[in-house]
Amino acid sequence: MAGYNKKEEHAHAKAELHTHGEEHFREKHLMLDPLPRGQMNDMVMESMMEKPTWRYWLVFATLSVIVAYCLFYKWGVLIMYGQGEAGVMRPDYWGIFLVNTVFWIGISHAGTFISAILRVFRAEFRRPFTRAAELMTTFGLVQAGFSIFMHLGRVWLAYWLMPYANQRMLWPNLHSPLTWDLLAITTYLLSSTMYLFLPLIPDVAMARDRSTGWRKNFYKILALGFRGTEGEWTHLRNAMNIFAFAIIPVMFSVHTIVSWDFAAATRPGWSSTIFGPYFIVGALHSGMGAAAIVLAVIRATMKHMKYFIRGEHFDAIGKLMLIISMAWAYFFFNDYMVQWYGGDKWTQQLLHFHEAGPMGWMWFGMLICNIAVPWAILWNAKWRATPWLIATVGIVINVGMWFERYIIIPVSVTINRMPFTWRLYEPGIEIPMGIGTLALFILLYMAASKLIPLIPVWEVQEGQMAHEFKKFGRETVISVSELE
Amino acid sequence: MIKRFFDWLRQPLGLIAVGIVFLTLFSFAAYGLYTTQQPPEQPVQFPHKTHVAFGIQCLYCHPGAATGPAAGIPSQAKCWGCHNQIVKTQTSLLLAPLKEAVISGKPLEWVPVAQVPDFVQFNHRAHIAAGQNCENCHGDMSKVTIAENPQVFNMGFCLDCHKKVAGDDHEKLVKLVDCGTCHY
Amino acid sequence: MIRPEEIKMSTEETGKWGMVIDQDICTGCQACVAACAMENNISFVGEVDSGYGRSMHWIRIERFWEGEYPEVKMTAQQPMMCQQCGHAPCEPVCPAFATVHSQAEQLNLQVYNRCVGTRYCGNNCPYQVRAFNWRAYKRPEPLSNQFNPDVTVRRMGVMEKCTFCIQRIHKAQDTAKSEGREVVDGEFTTACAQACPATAIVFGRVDHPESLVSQLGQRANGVKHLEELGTLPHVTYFKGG
Amino acid sequence: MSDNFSRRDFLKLAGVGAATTAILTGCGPASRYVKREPYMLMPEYNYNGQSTYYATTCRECAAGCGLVVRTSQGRAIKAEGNANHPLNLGKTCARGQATLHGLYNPNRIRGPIKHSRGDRLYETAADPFNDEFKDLDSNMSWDDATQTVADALKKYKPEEIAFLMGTTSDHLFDLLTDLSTQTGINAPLRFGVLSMFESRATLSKAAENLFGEAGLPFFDVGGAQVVFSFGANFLETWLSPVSYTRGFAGLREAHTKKRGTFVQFESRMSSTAGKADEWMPIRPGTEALVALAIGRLASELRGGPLPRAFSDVEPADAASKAGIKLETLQHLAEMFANSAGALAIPGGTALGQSNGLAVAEAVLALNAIANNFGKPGGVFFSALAPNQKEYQRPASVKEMQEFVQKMADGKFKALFIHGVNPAFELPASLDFKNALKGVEQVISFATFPDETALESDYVFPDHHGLESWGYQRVATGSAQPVLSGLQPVVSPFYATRATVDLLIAAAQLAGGKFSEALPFKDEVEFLQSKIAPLMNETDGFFSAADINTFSAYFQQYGGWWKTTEGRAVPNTADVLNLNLSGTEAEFAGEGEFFFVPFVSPTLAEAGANKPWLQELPDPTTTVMWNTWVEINPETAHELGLENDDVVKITSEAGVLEVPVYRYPAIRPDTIAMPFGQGHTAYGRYAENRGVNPADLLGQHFNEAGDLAFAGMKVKIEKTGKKKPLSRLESIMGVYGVGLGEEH
Repeated sequence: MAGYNKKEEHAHAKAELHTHGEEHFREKHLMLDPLPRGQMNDMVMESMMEKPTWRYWLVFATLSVIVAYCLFYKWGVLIMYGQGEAGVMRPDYWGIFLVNTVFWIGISHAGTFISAILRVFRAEFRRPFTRAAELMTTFGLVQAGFSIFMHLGRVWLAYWLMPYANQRMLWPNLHSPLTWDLLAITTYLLSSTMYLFLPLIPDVAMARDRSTGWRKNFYKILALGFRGTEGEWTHLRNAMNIFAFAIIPVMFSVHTIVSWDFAAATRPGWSSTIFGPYFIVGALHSGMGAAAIVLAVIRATMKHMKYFIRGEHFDAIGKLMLIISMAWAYFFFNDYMVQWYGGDKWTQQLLHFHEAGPMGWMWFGMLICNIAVPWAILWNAKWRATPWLIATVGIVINVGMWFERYIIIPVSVTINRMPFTWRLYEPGIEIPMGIGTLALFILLYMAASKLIPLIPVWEVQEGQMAHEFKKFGRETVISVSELE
Repeated sequence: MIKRFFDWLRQPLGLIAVGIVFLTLFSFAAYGLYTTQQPPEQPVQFPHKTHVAFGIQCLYCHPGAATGPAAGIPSQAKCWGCHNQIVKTQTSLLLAPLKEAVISGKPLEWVPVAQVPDFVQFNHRAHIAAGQNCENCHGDMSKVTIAENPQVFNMGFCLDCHKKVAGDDHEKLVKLVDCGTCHY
Repeated sequence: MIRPEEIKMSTEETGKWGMVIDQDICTGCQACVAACAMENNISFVGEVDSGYGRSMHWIRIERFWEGEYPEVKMTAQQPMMCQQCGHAPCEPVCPAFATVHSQAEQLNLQVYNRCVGTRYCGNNCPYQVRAFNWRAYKRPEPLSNQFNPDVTVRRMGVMEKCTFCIQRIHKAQDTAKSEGREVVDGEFTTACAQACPATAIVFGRVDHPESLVSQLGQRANGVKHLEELGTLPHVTYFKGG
Repeated sequence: MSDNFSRRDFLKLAGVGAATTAILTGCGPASRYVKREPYMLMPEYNYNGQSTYYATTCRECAAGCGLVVRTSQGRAIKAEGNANHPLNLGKTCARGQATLHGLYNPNRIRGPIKHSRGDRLYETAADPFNDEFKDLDSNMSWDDATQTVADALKKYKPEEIAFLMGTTSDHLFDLLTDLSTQTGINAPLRFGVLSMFESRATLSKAAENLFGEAGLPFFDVGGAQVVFSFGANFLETWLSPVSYTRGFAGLREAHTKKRGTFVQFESRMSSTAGKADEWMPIRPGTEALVALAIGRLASELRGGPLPRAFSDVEPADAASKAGIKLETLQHLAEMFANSAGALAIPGGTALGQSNGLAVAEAVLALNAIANNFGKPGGVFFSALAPNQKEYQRPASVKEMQEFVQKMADGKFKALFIHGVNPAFELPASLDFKNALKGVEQVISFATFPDETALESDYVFPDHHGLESWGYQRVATGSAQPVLSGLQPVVSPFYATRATVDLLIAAAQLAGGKFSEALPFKDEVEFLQSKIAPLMNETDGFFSAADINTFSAYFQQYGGWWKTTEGRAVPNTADVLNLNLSGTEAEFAGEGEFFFVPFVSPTLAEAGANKPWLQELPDPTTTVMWNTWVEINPETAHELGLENDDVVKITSEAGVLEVPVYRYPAIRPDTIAMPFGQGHTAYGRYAENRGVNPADLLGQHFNEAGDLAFAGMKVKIEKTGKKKPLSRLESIMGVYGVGLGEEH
């Protein structure tokens, strides 16, 4: 069965074929520009195995230092001297740590979205960068986990949040959104890791056959003895399909539940029924941005990537970004509308505080970054196809989305129903530790880029096999044959 | 390579190596356990069993238990009240510290072994009033010299008993398993 | 054998212990605040932290201004402590059951040793009366001699709040029981009510109609703060004037 | 591998697991066990874990409220009000609650110390929240101390020996009075900053002028219906705050009687004025005029001939001078005239002006219209405490000035200071510290390392109030005469010694007329000799046949008091026929702002070294741990002053730098500052914290010799510095600052 985009691709292609002819078309679309399997495999291997430049090591070292100091040393300080080191107080009991948690979970959503949803809908352009996206999911979740544990006042007792048999007749409180959170995030981390691993198997198998020394052993263990027999492929396909369908609800549930941390609270501006979808869209928004950045970086820094990642992919991501940005705008407006129309005096006060208060600049900055900039740039097909531009937009969007979370958490909790306690939040140790998580994220990514094939070769090959030019009488069309 | 390692493990030498590793770990761990289980140093090797054998009631020396939160350690005056009439006291080495303490007027430094953490508010009176006997928690003192705890006082220990006592009486259970009964 | 989580008592609506506060005679003299701190081993946090909203008062006295000079008026002082809600927003959100409803006393308990410091309760408390141990605040020797042995000394990273002096409640009940009687109204009271020179704070059994606090509660135009949230607070305020 | 993995290996594994967890969870004995020392002799009343309660008296201010202190295992745990005590009926103020932070204060003087003047009594550390502070250890024995005192008594001529002590009239005061009467040394001088701000001398002088006898008037706020208070901050620190607060509750108590109304005339809204139904920010210095004007209008309304007292005031003129409308005066006068129980109270800043006496007279005279003397809700003479012949008021600042002058002139060779900290409390312009140089030997009995102790040669620390024996007279606040008793609730924490004991011992040592003057074994014997006469009193609420039983009761109940009314009714025959001058006050110093120092209700004179009192928010501004200056927002706006801007205040006497609090309820031409901070010693929590407004006070007195502390004008200039004040309130929520709109 053919997905929706086949048809439009078809029509689109016909017109284009007549004007330009096949050649131009080949270099435009990866799927129509096949290379021999062996050569493509070697390209991927090279891109992975190529000796890291001194630049790579420089960046790697700096990041490691940053992680060591900002993340781990500072965390030590935080544990030694307590949450007082951070900027939290009454009424802002929650600070940047939770902002970062939400932010990183958001980032992690793009991966699943790209690889699972697009896979389910058979969007062909996804093929070369599913892996890059999935890596984002896993690494992002790691940062999210770190951030939420930084937030705990007595982190060494965090295991009390886990349901385990004890003689105190005590279990985690299942009424508490935080408990749901914990369960949801762990589920998501597990499933997304699995889902990252499955499509990886054929590639590491490929790598195993093309590498020597410790790498060989490494890939040997990872490949689980995959030899590419018919049976193995069928099993793998089934497994991936099941996971692709199974992980989508998980992904949606996770961020909905995260949103419930706020939606279920009694604070003005928080108890809003639309938070679930609002947060999901927000997550995708930042996630897509991040994906764009990652792709641009990969394309710029790694060998042979110009071949695998082309304008068309940025174009596709750009379209998605635009749509999601619009959706986000809708939900934002909707949320604002309801809050404002509700007429509760504290909420009114809060909305006013958002715009005109000391953090007003951030509120407007959010709108500019999340709506104005994407809409201004992403409407143009040519601009959409320029990697650096899309990457910049991605950065802008991520800044905007971070602002959004910052406004929802520390800025909003400044206003509560007891005016006597209102106070503005001034971050402390959170800033370096937040930077630490970012550094760790990049660090993990850099390491991964040298350890596992960032391009799912087999998927690309599969796609290329499926696409071909067919001649029907005088006219040539692009046909896509079903694989399964 | 990994395979080679496992193969090596399979042959007797390997097994012995594994055994040694396990044993060393185990002995360290065992020693660790052992240290945690040592009773503390006491100034006098106080023989509870002798005193119980004389038919002295717990509440005679620990009267606080009946009237208040803490049972208390008897004042030396109380010890001396009986002991200065006992000839053996003058001679016995065991009692030398007591004698010395009474003469010098320095209190003996006892180390209580039955303890609950500082965040637990325990009240002896209520338990005695509820008809609990000392030995229910502190074990049979007619068998030990220095008091030692038959069991750790952890929350499970308390709750088990509380639930047993409450039985099917709602009102009572509400009181007895309420967090605020012990933690505030 | 019944499981404790099944148990619900009927007194949640009315509550068991309650307070009546007459703002008209409260002079804001801070005696209650000091008494509370002394009774409950509350630590002081120093100039910087107290200025940054980290002071650990379990009870604070709010006052606002009305009008402009010279018609300016100081609004009636409003002592604000934990309202011991019958249906408290802080309770369901704690993932570790560290803040739970005492079915026996109908109070919101804070179990310090169970708290992991997510601070969700403080966030969700509409009255903003929860204090968190942001640091390991020191009481230099020999100040620690003054600690009340009946109250746990809280550690760093733990949430705490007004307990309606539950240690006094327990003590009174214990004494009454040992004498084989019920607790008499006015036999004991909380530290704040005991200290208040104007007797603006009255504490007692709100479920006993003949108790003083219930009698005073009957008076007209008593206010329970943020009732509209359905929190069932157990402290009644009288503006008067 | 699995096939070779035998059961034995598995068991070993399990063992390792178990043992490791054991190590990780349970820690070694050292950390698990604590040592406990039993009593040598268990006191019968003190079973482990049970509390004992002792009745004593609060020494935090001069009022003399009864305390019941809960002790456990020999430690004082909690101070509570003594429910039997007629003065406070089981209530306490914040300072009374915090008295334990005095007892267990980290910076106390631990024993007799000889040191050269100015030397620090403890080594300070940067952060007051650590144990690094090292108190100076005692460097001499108590025997030497006694010898030193004895020598001082013998060496110098009687008139060269002077005693300076706190406001309270207590057993030490009696001892010293006996000593002085019998040996001819100077009579002890009682002074305290509270009595200075209360202008007690003015009150009693006014009473003398009006009623023909001196005394401390008592105002029965509780019984009144309408209360006009001219600057009296009776809900904060004035005379007897706890009992006056109780009275206020009675005034407001609405469900058995009509809710009384309360009007406060004050240029700056104190927390007392904050409770008033109407706050009259009249121009400073015009209180007398306003009072008389109200008197005149009221007596006109009452009809009958116009009393001489009010005849020569012109209401319209008074209103314009005071800066209020005539209608307002009219309406106030109606309120006052038509009420059954009207009451007018003079006090506080109103008396601390050049015309303070006139104000006091005018306001007291107002009561003559209401004719409430000796009636419920009226004016009385405070009950004279038992074994007190007539009212002995503490020294006015005028007398202190003479005293300090004598010191400077070297008239005193030996100066004994107890229970007062003049180096901090007296106006800096008196320059007490310099005057001390004129004294050969200065001996301080301070419990805490305060500024005066710092400037003295010897410090022979007295016990803390909770460790002391004694009694003190309740000056005012109770209906019946009260002699409030002190007893040690804990054994002394340090090697301190009761001053009375020390003096008795020294007197014995000195021999001669001294030992004759104080023929006692120790303090307790002296106390018993003093309270013995009370046994013959008929209407005491307890009595006993022999002195030991009596003093046992005395300790048990926390004092002795009569069951009968002890307040005298002033003779008011010709109050209305006096001619009272409605003069305005003159203000010293040039500058555009009236300067109003007021006593911080939470810190007062001795609270600054108690951490929890520091952390208590001020009732009006909610500021903690610091000093501020209150400026009207309008004025501040004109001067371009924001909150927390540090301003320089210049008076004729001195200069201070202090952060601004934009206070909405103060006259635009007035600024106010709390007294209590600005210590340069006095323990880790007090020193180098805030500033001391006494540095700005010049030497100007009213007719009664009280300091005209509110009678100055000062200049303000911006320094450009900023010092964030830590407040409990939210500037956003309360003042709408930073919300996007100015509320």
